[in-house]
Amino acid sequence: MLNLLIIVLIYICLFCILSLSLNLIAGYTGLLSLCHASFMSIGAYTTAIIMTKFNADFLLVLLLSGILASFFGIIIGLPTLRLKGDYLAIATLGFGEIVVNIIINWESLTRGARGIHDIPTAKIFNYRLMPKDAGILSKVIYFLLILIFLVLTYAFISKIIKSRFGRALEAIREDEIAAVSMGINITKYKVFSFAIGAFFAGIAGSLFSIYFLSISPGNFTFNISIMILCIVVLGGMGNNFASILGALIVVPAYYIPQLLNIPFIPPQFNQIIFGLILVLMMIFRPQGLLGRKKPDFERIIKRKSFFIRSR
Amino acid sequence: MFNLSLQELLQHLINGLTLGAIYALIALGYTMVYGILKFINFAHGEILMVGTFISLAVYNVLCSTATSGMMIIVFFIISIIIAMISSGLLGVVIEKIAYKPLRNASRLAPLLSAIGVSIILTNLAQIIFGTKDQRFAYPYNNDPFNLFGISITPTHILTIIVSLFLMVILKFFIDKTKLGKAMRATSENKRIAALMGINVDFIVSLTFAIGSSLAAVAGILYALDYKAKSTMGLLIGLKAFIAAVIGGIGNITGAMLGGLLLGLLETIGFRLFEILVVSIYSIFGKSITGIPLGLKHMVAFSMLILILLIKPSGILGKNVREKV
Amino acid sequence: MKRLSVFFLIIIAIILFSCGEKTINIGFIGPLTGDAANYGKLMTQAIKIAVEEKNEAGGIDGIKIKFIPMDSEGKSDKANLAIEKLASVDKVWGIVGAVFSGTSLSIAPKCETAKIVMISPSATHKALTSKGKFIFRNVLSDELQAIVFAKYVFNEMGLRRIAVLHIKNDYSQGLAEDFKKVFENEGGVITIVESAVQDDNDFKTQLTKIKQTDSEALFIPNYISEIAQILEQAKQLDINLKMLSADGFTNPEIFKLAGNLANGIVFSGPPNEKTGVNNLKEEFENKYFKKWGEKPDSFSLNSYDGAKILIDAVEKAYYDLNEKDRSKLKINRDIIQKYVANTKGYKGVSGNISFLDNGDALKNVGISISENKDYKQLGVYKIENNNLVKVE
Amino acid sequence: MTLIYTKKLRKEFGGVVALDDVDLCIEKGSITGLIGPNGAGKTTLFNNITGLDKPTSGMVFFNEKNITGVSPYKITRCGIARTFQNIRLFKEMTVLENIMIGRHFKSSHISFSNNRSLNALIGFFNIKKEENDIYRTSKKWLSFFNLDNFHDELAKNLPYGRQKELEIARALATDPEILFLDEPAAGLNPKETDELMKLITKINELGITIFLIEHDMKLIMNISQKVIVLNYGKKIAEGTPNKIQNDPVVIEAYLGKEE
Repeated sequence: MLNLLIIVLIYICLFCILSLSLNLIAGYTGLLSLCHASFMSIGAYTTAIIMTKFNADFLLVLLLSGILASFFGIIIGLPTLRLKGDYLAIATLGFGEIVVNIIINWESLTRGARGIHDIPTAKIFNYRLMPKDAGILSKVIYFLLILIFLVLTYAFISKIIKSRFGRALEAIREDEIAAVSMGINITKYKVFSFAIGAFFAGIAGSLFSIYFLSISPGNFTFNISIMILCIVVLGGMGNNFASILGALIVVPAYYIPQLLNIPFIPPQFNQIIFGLILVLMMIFRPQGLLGRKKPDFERIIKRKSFFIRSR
Repeated sequence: MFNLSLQELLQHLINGLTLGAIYALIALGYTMVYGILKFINFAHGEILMVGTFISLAVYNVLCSTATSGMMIIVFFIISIIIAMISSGLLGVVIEKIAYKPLRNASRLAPLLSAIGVSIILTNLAQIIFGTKDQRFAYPYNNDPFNLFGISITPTHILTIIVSLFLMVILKFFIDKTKLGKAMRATSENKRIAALMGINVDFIVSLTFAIGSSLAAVAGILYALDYKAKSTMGLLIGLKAFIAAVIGGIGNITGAMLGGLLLGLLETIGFRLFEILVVSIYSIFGKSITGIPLGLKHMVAFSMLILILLIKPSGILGKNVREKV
Repeated sequence: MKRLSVFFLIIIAIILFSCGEKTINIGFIGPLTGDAANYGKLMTQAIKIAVEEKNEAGGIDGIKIKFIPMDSEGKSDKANLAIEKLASVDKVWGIVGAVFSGTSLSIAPKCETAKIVMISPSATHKALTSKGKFIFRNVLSDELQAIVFAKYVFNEMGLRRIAVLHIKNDYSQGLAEDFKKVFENEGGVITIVESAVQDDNDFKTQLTKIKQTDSEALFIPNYISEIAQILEQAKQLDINLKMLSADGFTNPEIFKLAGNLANGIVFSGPPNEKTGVNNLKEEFENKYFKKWGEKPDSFSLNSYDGAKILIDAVEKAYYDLNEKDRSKLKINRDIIQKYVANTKGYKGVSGNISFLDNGDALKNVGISISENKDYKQLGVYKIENNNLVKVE
Repeated sequence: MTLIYTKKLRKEFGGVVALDDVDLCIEKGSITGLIGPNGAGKTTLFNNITGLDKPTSGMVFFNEKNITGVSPYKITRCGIARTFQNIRLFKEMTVLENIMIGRHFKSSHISFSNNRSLNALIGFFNIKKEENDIYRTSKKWLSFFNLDNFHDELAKNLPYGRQKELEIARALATDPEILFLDEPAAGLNPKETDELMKLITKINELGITIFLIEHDMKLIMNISQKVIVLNYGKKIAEGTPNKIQNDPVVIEAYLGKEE
């Protein structure tokens, strides 16, 4: 039981990193990206390929994965960022498909559709991570590792959001023309936003691949991009805390029906509920559960004392 | 070295035209909705799928009573009509439930809602119709006939004729009738159209109904050759959307052009590209037999990115400047 | 917040409630939703029959066997969660699955450390069984099947020039590559190898290219939905090559999908071996049809046999225990593994099964042809000293 | 001294000539008005000078530097700020944040490179000091416009007149040498217009050159030292308000030819 809980927690953390990074792109900068799973896949494949060939220290590989994903973020960013709204969404979707297609067909590097299944267990300073061990300790250690990265991601993104940089991103989201006449180089900021978002998505992909130790293009489909987007939207766009809340709701909602396995209900039911959530959210609360502004913790603490004592 | 005979080229041309005609029919739905509501009806592909399955169910039930070949053809036409009506209704219902409340929301909201609808429809169809491929038996003898080494089937001809016919009718409807004018006015400016006494809600519903019923026809034509499946809508829907963008979204003629162009690019264009790659390799003294044809899905998406960069308004679209 | 906690309470209650009675649990992991849901459905139905048969016969010492199918959607994240749940909550003694190589490889380490016997009925990836001693596979590996079939095609059918059209997934691609290797070794010519990606259903470009080659036959080692498309489109393009396929073709659904076009195809698959007067495969197929209204594919046959082997092993391990341990159900997992690994010449519905040391199933290969919307076996073959030998 | 001058500035939109070889010059420290009937090309002229549109031909000089076709954000950094005809505030951000955006490119304490956004990233740990500076300067501008009470309000919730002021404040936060105002008095009542007039003079007294489009003749004639008149993309007149008011060409442009 505890095992299960930890795995769900691991998944939640993974999706938190992903949703936080997408939130930077979609929520703060206002660029709807539908290829987040592709950035993740680039990170995951980088890790998988380097680990199988060289078995280097994981932290190094992790960093490299992030950087490569971020490089691809820039590559997609530069040509498509001149597009707006729906067009950008579709262009990023197309980019995602292209990445999957290349992964499937570049067999000498990625082993194509069959995927890479013999990734060695990762080692950090000679400690071996074995999250699939039957014992619970190794899972907890992996969980702590991913939690550390989640905290780092959260800290980094919140920090830059509160700075000049973040304000510039928000200005771009609000009004590009006004932003540019305030002296903001919008193309550069958009590319940076994509690069940072892709970096963390790459990190998440890297963590994904050392957890499962086997990856294939099927792990990074369009559906995953949509799920990440749903998390961001459900919580509330442009709000880091909301992204985490969204992951806390969506990820269990995604996996728990599978775990419950209620026999007489057709399995497609989960997916239908998922779709319903999307539609109903959009109709009744499009700003997400929390909206754009952070919850006013001080007021909440004064009123009821059940919430986290943040700050 | 090139292995490309004229026959093969012409065969690719026929294949491409058939595929393109289907893309064009679906693209019409996207382009009409985008023209009026300025959002991508992501669930369009799923409406197509539902329409196909309805038609298939009706057709199978009716055909079990058929005694002659002529009756089967009549039943086929009946099933098409029923599918058109029901998927038209489905389109309208979806619009009323999932999109209408979002008309003044941010641009992202209806897109996400549409994705939700698409997930719901796919999975509902899986429950109702099963997850397997289902065959749509030809109502006629589909033996190919040979024309100078190119084989053409009756379905090829039917697909092209039906698509062209429907597109011409639609073009006429939009350009010449009063309702068509109202539609164009609504797509120019909803508020002003409403002030001019146009019932915007009705026009939007009508748009969805027409788009969806065209999609049903496209789905049936597609299923004749490629079978019906609950997940058939997504990829073909996306490609049709790309076709609409290529042609110039919001533009009916553009959708037709884009569809045909994309169909040709995916077949004949990709084959020529392959030959190009092979010959470039051979210049450098390397010999490869070809490139994986699975990459042809990249054609559509690369075209999308390319066209959006070169001419975001599409081939026939008008440039719209943002007023400062 | 309140509603959320109520929701979680209900979930916990359901989990607690579901583990009431003492049962012996057997799991399954495979796609029950998504594109490949049909494979999972057919297989679970087969396993359900195996479990019911055992339960009707009184279970194991009166203890009922409980079958717990888990959905993976063919994704490793879900499969991973599923195996954790089966291992820690249901405490299964073994699983049948996973269906695809990717998911199987992903859950294998966990099965190994948790000592859960895993018998995959359909994962053909070479590396799978090397993942540990608890990992078995009750399906012909790509390699074995391709060797037998390529040799058969070359020697018995006398074909020399063959075109290949495969899908980029581990099943189809593996078969195609191994077939090409063996066939070329034998001295044949592979005229062209074309591929398409999963979920693709337009093969006309590939087929048009194939049409231009002077091949004698076309090898299509795919699943039936793609095979049906290929047959249909080949006919439209007026391609009249001899068609060859593999065990993916054994799903009788193909006759619904492709009609008469599915006739005359030579393919390799599980053998239909006669054991005395009884024809196990036919009997099972009839039973399956009566219960579920559709016919099983070869992977379902494998699943049925896999489940049976698993249950037998658990039963033997159970009776190895003393009375006290029996009531506490303290079955030794290593012993279950031992019994499964010792399976030799098991007469199953998918042929005679022996497990090799590495966990691969050693089976004979049946070569069949489709005729009049049915399969007709041409012969059962095996490899001895690198030669094709017909089994009588 | 001339701050901005254009040489044969021309802009065509697919055959339609929006600016027809416009030559103009703006003196440093002056208030210059730009008037003309609707569709005369006033906003287009603004856009072409501030870089939002690229001129078809011709040149723009600012402080003797050629800024023709330079990216708009670079032009802003040179010292040209502007407001818009239909208010373009960052609606979901607070009033204070709006002004802080104006300080965006002004603040950089440590300079690892010329790349400002990179600086913002690397200067991660210096954020606090930098933020304090931005905050203080922004506050100063808030008080200048008497917007102190609103500083935590979302921009979209301000009354219309206040939004106009905020837009000007935001533009001033970039420390411009010249401020382009696109119809600042549109939609304001006479009292508000009077206040605006005082405000513009006050800004001008800070040493900031002002170039404004306006339809309110009273305002323009009262405060500008020079008025430029556009019609059909052509500059038809230029001079002191008095001269313009009596120019028959201008009267004709506004009222039509007397028969």
